[in-house]
Amino acid sequence: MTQPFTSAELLAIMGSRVLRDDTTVFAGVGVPLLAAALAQQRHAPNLTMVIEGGIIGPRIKPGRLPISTNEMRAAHRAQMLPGITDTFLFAQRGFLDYGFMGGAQIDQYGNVNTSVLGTDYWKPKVRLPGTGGANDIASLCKEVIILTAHEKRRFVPRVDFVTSPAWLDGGDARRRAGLPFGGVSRVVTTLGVFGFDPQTRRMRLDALHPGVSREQVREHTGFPLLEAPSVAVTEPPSADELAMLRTLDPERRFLG
Amino acid sequence: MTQPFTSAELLAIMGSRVLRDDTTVFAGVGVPLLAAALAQQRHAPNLTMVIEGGIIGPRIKPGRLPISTNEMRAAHRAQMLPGITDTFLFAQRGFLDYGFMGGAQIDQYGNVNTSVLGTDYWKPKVRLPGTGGANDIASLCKEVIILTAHEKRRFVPRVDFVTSPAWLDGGDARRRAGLPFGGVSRVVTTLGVFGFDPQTRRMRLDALHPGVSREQVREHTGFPLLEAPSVAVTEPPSADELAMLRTLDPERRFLG
Amino acid sequence: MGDPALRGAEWDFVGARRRLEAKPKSAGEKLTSLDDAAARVVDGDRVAVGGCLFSRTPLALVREVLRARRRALTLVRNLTCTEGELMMGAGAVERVMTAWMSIGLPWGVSKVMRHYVESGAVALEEWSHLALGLRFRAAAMGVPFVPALTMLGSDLVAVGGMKTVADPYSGETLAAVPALFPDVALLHVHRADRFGNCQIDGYPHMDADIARAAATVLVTTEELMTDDETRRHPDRTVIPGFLVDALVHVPFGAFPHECYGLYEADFDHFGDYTSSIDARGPEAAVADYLARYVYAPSAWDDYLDLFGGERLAKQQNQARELTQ
Amino acid sequence: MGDPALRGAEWDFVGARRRLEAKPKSAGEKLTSLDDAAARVVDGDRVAVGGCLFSRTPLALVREVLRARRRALTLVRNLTCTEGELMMGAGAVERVMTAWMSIGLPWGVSKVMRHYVESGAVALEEWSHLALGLRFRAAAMGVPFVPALTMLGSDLVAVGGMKTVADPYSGETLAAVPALFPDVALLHVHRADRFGNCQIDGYPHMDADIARAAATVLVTTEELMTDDETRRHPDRTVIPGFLVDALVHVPFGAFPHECYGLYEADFDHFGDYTSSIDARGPEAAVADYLARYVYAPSAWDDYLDLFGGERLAKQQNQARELTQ
Repeated sequence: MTQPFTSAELLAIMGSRVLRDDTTVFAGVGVPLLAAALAQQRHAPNLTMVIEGGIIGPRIKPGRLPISTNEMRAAHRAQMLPGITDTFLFAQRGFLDYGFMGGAQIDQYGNVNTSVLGTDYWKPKVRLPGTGGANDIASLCKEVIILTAHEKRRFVPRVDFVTSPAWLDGGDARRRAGLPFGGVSRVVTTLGVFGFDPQTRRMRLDALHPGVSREQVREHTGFPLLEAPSVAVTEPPSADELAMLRTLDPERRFLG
Repeated sequence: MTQPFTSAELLAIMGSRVLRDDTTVFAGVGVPLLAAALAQQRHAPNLTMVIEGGIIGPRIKPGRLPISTNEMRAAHRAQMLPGITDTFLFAQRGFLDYGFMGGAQIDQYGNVNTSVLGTDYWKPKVRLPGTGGANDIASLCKEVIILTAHEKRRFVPRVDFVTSPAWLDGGDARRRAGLPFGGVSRVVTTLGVFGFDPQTRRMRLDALHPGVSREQVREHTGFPLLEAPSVAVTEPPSADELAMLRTLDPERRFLG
Repeated sequence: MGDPALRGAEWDFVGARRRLEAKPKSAGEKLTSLDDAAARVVDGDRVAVGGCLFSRTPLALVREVLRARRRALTLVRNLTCTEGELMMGAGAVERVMTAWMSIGLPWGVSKVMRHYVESGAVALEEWSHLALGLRFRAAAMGVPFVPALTMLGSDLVAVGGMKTVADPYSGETLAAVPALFPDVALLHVHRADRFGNCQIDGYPHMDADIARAAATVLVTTEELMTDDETRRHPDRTVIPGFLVDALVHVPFGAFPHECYGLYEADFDHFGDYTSSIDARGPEAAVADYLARYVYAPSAWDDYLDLFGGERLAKQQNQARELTQ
Repeated sequence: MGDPALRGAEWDFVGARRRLEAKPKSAGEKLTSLDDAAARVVDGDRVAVGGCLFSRTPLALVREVLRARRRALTLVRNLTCTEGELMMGAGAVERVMTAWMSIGLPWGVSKVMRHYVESGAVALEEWSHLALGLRFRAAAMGVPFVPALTMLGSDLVAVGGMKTVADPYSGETLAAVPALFPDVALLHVHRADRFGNCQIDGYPHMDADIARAAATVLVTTEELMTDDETRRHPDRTVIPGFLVDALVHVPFGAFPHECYGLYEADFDHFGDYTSSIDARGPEAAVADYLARYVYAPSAWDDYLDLFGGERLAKQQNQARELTQ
């Protein structure tokens, strides 16, 4: 891609557009937090950011972006600090409209792995840091949006380990597993925007970013993708969006 | 009785003697609170009073004794105000050594009724105020002490309604009902001190207050009482105990 | 007792969550008037009232609900005091869920409660203090029940229809305290900003759980704080703005009940009220009280004028003395 | 995985309660020294560590446990950071129960964690953030489990052996998150009085639940407050003195991790540490770090001297700037 923006900028802007006003969003540090902050500044002034470290309504300080969800930078000018467990319980009760996620592996049903690579959990080839709050966000938010670089090694037919459940084996598997709420609604990648077929819950190409072809997407995806009846093309990041986003991370700590 | 003290003073002093140092006690307003405060001043300086309104470690202000468990007088100079539910959860976890109780009816297994007189709960002859925290104290404290005036209408064979469970139908009924902890250990009345037979869990006369006869006790008790192998006589309230107690309630709001 | 379908709604965690999902959760303005706030209470609602006994009772909101002549309400409150008596006397409630109801030791067993409950006009459903607290907490957590070790073995189990659950690990039987999702929560707090972020001093009672449990949350506040004040003390916030539907600035909003640190309850007023009940009987005395304190004064300030500034100042001084 | 009897002890609410019942719950003096406090940790203990990631970690206590050469510990912490790496490198832990382990985004996946876990030297048992939080909360409530809607359907269920439970009201299947009763809790707080009443500023993390869940509670505090200060702000107290076994006054007791409002985490120190790991490998680098920061300086002040007053002051200024 030759547009004058980075992959991280693209993801942050596409992510921000999903967020409606008068809602709440679970935002992890990095790109998700920037997406939420951008939405708040642009079109969703009454959006509340919630950070899993136990932080509600912070005002992120440009140039002092947080590194973790449990630190003073994340809590800057917050409205409430309810503690970690209670923060997730807000989500379980139904107060969290959106959650953002990423992951080392994502499969065709939107399940995410951030735990282990390899087939034996107790003898992993690669031990990853683990779920943190991702499993809870995937289980409890009304709607989950995955933001990720689009790479073949990441988009696998079946994740080695389901850390964060989306649609599990598809169909009504999620409901049957005891998860009556939520689910991954959208996967926003560096190549396009994806949804899930309402019946099979298999991943479906909904829109391509400008200049990206279906072939490119297939080439970078490790499983067969469905396609929406009419695949749209996303509106590229506007100059306005880019300018606002860049003031949030002037040191480009997360914008690449 | 001709001793120079009131029934309330007797109960408060007998109650205070039960409390050991380095323990915690759930103290309701009135006589129980006075018993706890007296113990703290006399022999248990490291006793912590807990009040069900969500109050830990208050310093009761003489002359401004609380009327309810949920008011500023009860919270005076408290060390912590954890909220009602969390306060009872301390008891459920096992942090509360003692609980004091009273009641409109007490039966031979120590069960207490503070809900309704009459046999139909939904059409009561007399509707009483209800359990408040009494049921929880009876269910959750390590040891429960009943403080009460000794009257025949109060000491009934079977309470009309089990608001607060002690030994239920006796034997291991309490354990079988799902209450593995606690139970009423002592009933301190205006006539004597009572325990429970370890097998049958029926009420047993352990000690008489000075000048009280077995006959007097039987006459004021609506069910047959067991007797300890040797029935003791309690030490009467000392001048010292009375003096200390009276400074706590100079207006004699609860001391009668 | 009662309609089982209606009871099921108390612990229907899926339905309760869908209600929240369908609702905006705005970080925006929440300030409004008392009548606009109270208009969100409708006949038949399960109404949870914050505070406890005569502490931090949202009396301005209760009064407004009574002025709107609501009917067939279910009142849920752990320790129920004069607000419950007024709701009974006004014919607003058909059911009260509580652990205890009266005013306090010096005023004896509530004659108003006895009158309406013993006559069958109002059903009093009794739960233990902890169990009712856990009912709010289970709802706040978004689950249909929490296990507990209380109420078991007692006759209270049958009253409310509480079930048991086997611990899947040890096999032990525990109480399964069912969630209670109120339709509306009425709360009174010390400080809130215009976006509905609320802070409480002193004992927190169960207000935070009730706010999370309810479908609609109405709040009155003693003090209106700025956004900056909220953000300077975020660790004091106990209710986040996004779940508050309406906020009204009402100083003395719990009077003649107390507000920790700000004013003590007016025990003399309670005494006059119960003397009138003793003299005239529950129905007539409460009707008279409602006429004078609820229906006649249209604004809250008019209501406070019935007590007079001197009395309010005295109660403020006593609160300061007790908490400093 | 592991001894089922040992696992059963995690959620044995009856045994956990009996331990508390057998213990004095004193309102008296709790002040002692770091080594006296840490002596209450014994080999094989399940140790819950307060704070979260690099926030309010009780590093002075962790250091003292390592200096006492404890072995076969199970470390429980929601987000595990450098303290977990040091415990692994020192051979103190055989099992870590956590939701996430590394330092933070800029320092990548923990090489120390990978080394010890991939080699099988340490078992890493993963629970979701909320599930682990609820494990502490269930224990704090004195029950063997709490129902929840999280972790279901994921492969995490099998890792920790979590079971499900049927809601006795609706029949729905929920996660039955098992209680976790630690043998010891290590906590660091902002203020405590000598009787062990503790107050925390900023985010509370899970310390209050952990304190209620554990059989033994060891606390370090930045500031020692008077009894009068506690009683002037009782609504700030989050841990009551009667459950605290030992209290030590340790300013900067979480450094180089952060303490809300008082000092920011020392990111440069983290960078130097991970550079050393990159250069020398996990075992050698951590051994060297332990020698310099844990085993050599006997007193906490000697440890702080390794950082120097200027660096401490800088971190203090940054914290002030971020929280005011």
